[in-house]
Amino acid sequence: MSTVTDYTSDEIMTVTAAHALSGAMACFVGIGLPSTAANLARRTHAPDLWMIYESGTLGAKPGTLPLSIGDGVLAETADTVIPVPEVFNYWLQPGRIDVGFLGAAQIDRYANINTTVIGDYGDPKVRLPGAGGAPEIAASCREVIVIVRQSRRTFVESVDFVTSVGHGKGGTDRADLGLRGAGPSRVITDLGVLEPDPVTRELTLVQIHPGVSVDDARAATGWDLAVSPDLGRTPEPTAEELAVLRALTGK
Amino acid sequence: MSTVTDYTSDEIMTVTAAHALSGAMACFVGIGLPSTAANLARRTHAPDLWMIYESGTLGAKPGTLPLSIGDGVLAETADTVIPVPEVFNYWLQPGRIDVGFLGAAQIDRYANINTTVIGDYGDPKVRLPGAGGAPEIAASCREVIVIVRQSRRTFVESVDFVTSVGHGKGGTDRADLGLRGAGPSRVITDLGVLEPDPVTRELTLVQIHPGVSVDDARAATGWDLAVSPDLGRTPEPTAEELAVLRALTGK
Amino acid sequence: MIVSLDEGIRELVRDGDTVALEGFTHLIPVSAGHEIIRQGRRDLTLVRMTPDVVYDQLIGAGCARKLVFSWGGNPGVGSLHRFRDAIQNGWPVPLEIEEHSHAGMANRYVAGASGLPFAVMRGYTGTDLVSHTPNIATVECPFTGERLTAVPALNPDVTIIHAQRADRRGNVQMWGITGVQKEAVLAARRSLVTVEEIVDELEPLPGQVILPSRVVTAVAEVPGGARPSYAHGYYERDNGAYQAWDPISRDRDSFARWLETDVFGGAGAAREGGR
Amino acid sequence: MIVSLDEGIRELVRDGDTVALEGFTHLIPVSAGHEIIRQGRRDLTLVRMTPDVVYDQLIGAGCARKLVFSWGGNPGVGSLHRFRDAIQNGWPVPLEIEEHSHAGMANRYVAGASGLPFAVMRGYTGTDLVSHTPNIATVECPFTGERLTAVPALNPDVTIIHAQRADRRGNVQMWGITGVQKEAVLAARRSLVTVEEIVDELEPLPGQVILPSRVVTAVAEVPGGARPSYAHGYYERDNGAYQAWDPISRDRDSFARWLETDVFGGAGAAREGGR
Repeated sequence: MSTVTDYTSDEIMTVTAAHALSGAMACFVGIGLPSTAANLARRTHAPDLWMIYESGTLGAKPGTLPLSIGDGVLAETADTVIPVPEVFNYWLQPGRIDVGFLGAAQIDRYANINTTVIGDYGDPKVRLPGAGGAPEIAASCREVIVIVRQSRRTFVESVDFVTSVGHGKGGTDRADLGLRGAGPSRVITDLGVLEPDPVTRELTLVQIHPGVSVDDARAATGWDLAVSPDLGRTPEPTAEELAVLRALTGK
Repeated sequence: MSTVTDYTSDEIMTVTAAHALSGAMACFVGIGLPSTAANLARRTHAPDLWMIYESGTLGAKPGTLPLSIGDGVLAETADTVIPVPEVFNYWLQPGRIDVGFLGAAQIDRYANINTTVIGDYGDPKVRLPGAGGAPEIAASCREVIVIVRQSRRTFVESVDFVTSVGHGKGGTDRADLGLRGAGPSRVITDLGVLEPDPVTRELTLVQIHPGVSVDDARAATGWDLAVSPDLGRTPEPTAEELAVLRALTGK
Repeated sequence: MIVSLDEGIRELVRDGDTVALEGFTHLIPVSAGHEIIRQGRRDLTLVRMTPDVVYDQLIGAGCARKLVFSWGGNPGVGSLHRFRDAIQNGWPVPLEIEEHSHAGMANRYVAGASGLPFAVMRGYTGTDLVSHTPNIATVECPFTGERLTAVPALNPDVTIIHAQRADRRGNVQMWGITGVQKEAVLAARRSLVTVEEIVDELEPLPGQVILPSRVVTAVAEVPGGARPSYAHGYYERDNGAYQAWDPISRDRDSFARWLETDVFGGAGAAREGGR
Repeated sequence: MIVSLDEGIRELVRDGDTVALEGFTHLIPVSAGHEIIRQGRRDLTLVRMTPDVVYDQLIGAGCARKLVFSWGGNPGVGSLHRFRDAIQNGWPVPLEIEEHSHAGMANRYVAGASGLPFAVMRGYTGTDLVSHTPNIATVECPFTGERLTAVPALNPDVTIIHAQRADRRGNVQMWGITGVQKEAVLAARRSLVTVEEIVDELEPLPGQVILPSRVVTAVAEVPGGARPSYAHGYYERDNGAYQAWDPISRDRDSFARWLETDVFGGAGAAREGGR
């Protein structure tokens, strides 16, 4: 496999996220970067990936990248289409989903996620779309992968609103709350990959993308970023991966 | 319409029960006498009767009398077939059903019904099929009609097991329990028709079939049977009703 | 049973009502929403899991006093600017919000459809929704002692949906992604269904959901009534219209012009079967 | 994934298990029940809303220690005599029973399928089931204070159903009356589905229910596996067989002869894909 160096930071983020998926995992997919990454994985190394969209399409195999979670192509290619209450009650809640893919407007050092509001809830600076399926995806999937561009606006010391619980206040907080999934296992950004510390659950930089320095990552993080002593380097995307990705996104 | 006098006591019971149904009522139908009566009504004076069987067939229009609540002909002729949980949760429980039709192995003076066991529960004399859908049909339909052959074995002072609540211990007992449907409004037997007293809710003989005496009804009742001062007489079945009924039952 | 769209809205939607126009990307009852604007309804409590462009329009037109929802946005495009203007600036009227998760909203409809006062679920735990949304509670399992989340039933005064077909008796047929529409109709006191076409017989189809006429208050034939969303088997989603909404809705004046031409203008109303 | 019937039962059903063989008049997994008898399973807790002839046979053969149910009978014919003999006389082994209503059982499966420990419903109130069945409780609505009924989740160790078709990857398709089978499979730790045929592609059909292979542990091709019940699109119900069961089952000796010839006899086993 030949690698290339001519790609955007969004592209390596998406390819890295796709690598997190494998085999016949059941993957709860949101629109945007998560959907792109999951569809890329299904078209490259994980053809049996089983994608579920919250509109009720189980095992969707879209030929083109859907623009919304309710595109007709999802229904046409799905193993079955179920009512929305069953998505949450029969599939997500009992822990049948291996991986949940989430985005974030803000994320903190324990991977708690805000997609609700910037500023004060009653008098917001920016009103965001809100929770959608995220709180229960974060709670009930066996693990959660967050895909988000890294910046000080996004990676904040404390999120303005906890829409979806990551690791709470760290340590055993998540389990103490009674949440059954393991929570965010990876945060994949345009700069690198962060994973929670096994004990404290604080997000730790474990991998950086080619051409990115630890200082770049620190500069884009609103708290004193922990860095793994075994910091890895993300492999370059292959030409095939980039070709498939660009065919998907039309870029 | 010509009337005939050559019919069985089961036939006049069934025709009388059919008369209790009208218009586009939604009717929750059990197999046996209730199903026969409902199908007779739909074929005679109530063509818009909307029958729901607990197997999930809504608006079934069977061409022949089904032998079970899950016959294929019910699914083939229904407006739609829904999962069994939806029958109880989306249709019965919210009070969407006008009339529930129930049978009984024992019934008492307040129309409480036993279909569970004769004798002691732990050491039964006769083990009966049990509750099925009856407890919630009795609780949640707007009204309930009971069809049962009248005898001292069946019409007992006190049922051995309350499978389905009629009017409890009488008076306002049913409402006090929080049950939302009005409960049994009529008990139709092979001898006549009983209705609960408006205040005490004690079953009162209000109508007797042709050729039946009040003493016959009293002799077939295990308690001191109240009789209405305005006792009516059931009209003879018409020749058409009997013809349709016999075509249905094949008798 | 079979009515015109303007008659249906006039008879079924009243000022101050709680109204759910449901749809999940697919089959969104857009024309019905525009008719509500044309008829000038006020003080509505609007309910929907995924309020999108048509809710932005209803809010911008001043129909709503409150929004109950779980995700508000222009799918694939971005934010709802009329919605933002209402909650950030109270324009044109202040908008109260009550915010849930999708799982919570879906379960609230299920409880409403089931004649229960509440639903039990696993959800919301540890989130800030709990402290900002009053009607999230806990309930203890009487068998295991485990604590779970409870949400109250949703029972709209009227639910409005769009479906592909109805027959003349008012039985409704929809297929493709059917979202939470069945539950939203079953939970409502009244319901209005706009359809692509009214037919003599509903031909059974894979994946169909049938709403028997006895749970449907009225049906109106409104071909294209889900545009710019899509109707599986009839027409595709007009993604350009969703993108075009963004600049229109960013500015109060351009929004006012859009209202005047596309909703109140004769062509829009005629196209949508409104007055 | 794709197994023979005897392999499926051997691998998935263990002595002492809680086993649900579900079906609602239609698609009853009779051959699977007979294979359980042939393999001599003991101490099973059998679960089903409507135990009928095949449960009478399992009980008469001594496989069951307990029955959890809501209506037990031979539909359209009468009582289950082996069931009666077991609970009235403890023959061949004592049978404990736990008795519910249909609404209660359906909700117990729904809770099990949903990963919840209990379900809320309106039911049982005022009946003697409450005092004879230990796991019926009340729960208070945290919003209205209303008292409702709670029933615990049902999570069988294994659920067995019969369906019309599966594809080679183990996706299952059934249609017609599908009862509570989806919920019973989703609620179970393991599941076995016998099917009329295994096909390359599942052609979509109106009214179909699809169980994705990831919730199905094993599929066995057993044509006629629901006889004497029926398989919509394949064969009709054999009403005569239900009537014939009544005299066979009234008498212990005639039942024993039936077991010997129809279940253990080579012809029966061969016909049903058992050993």
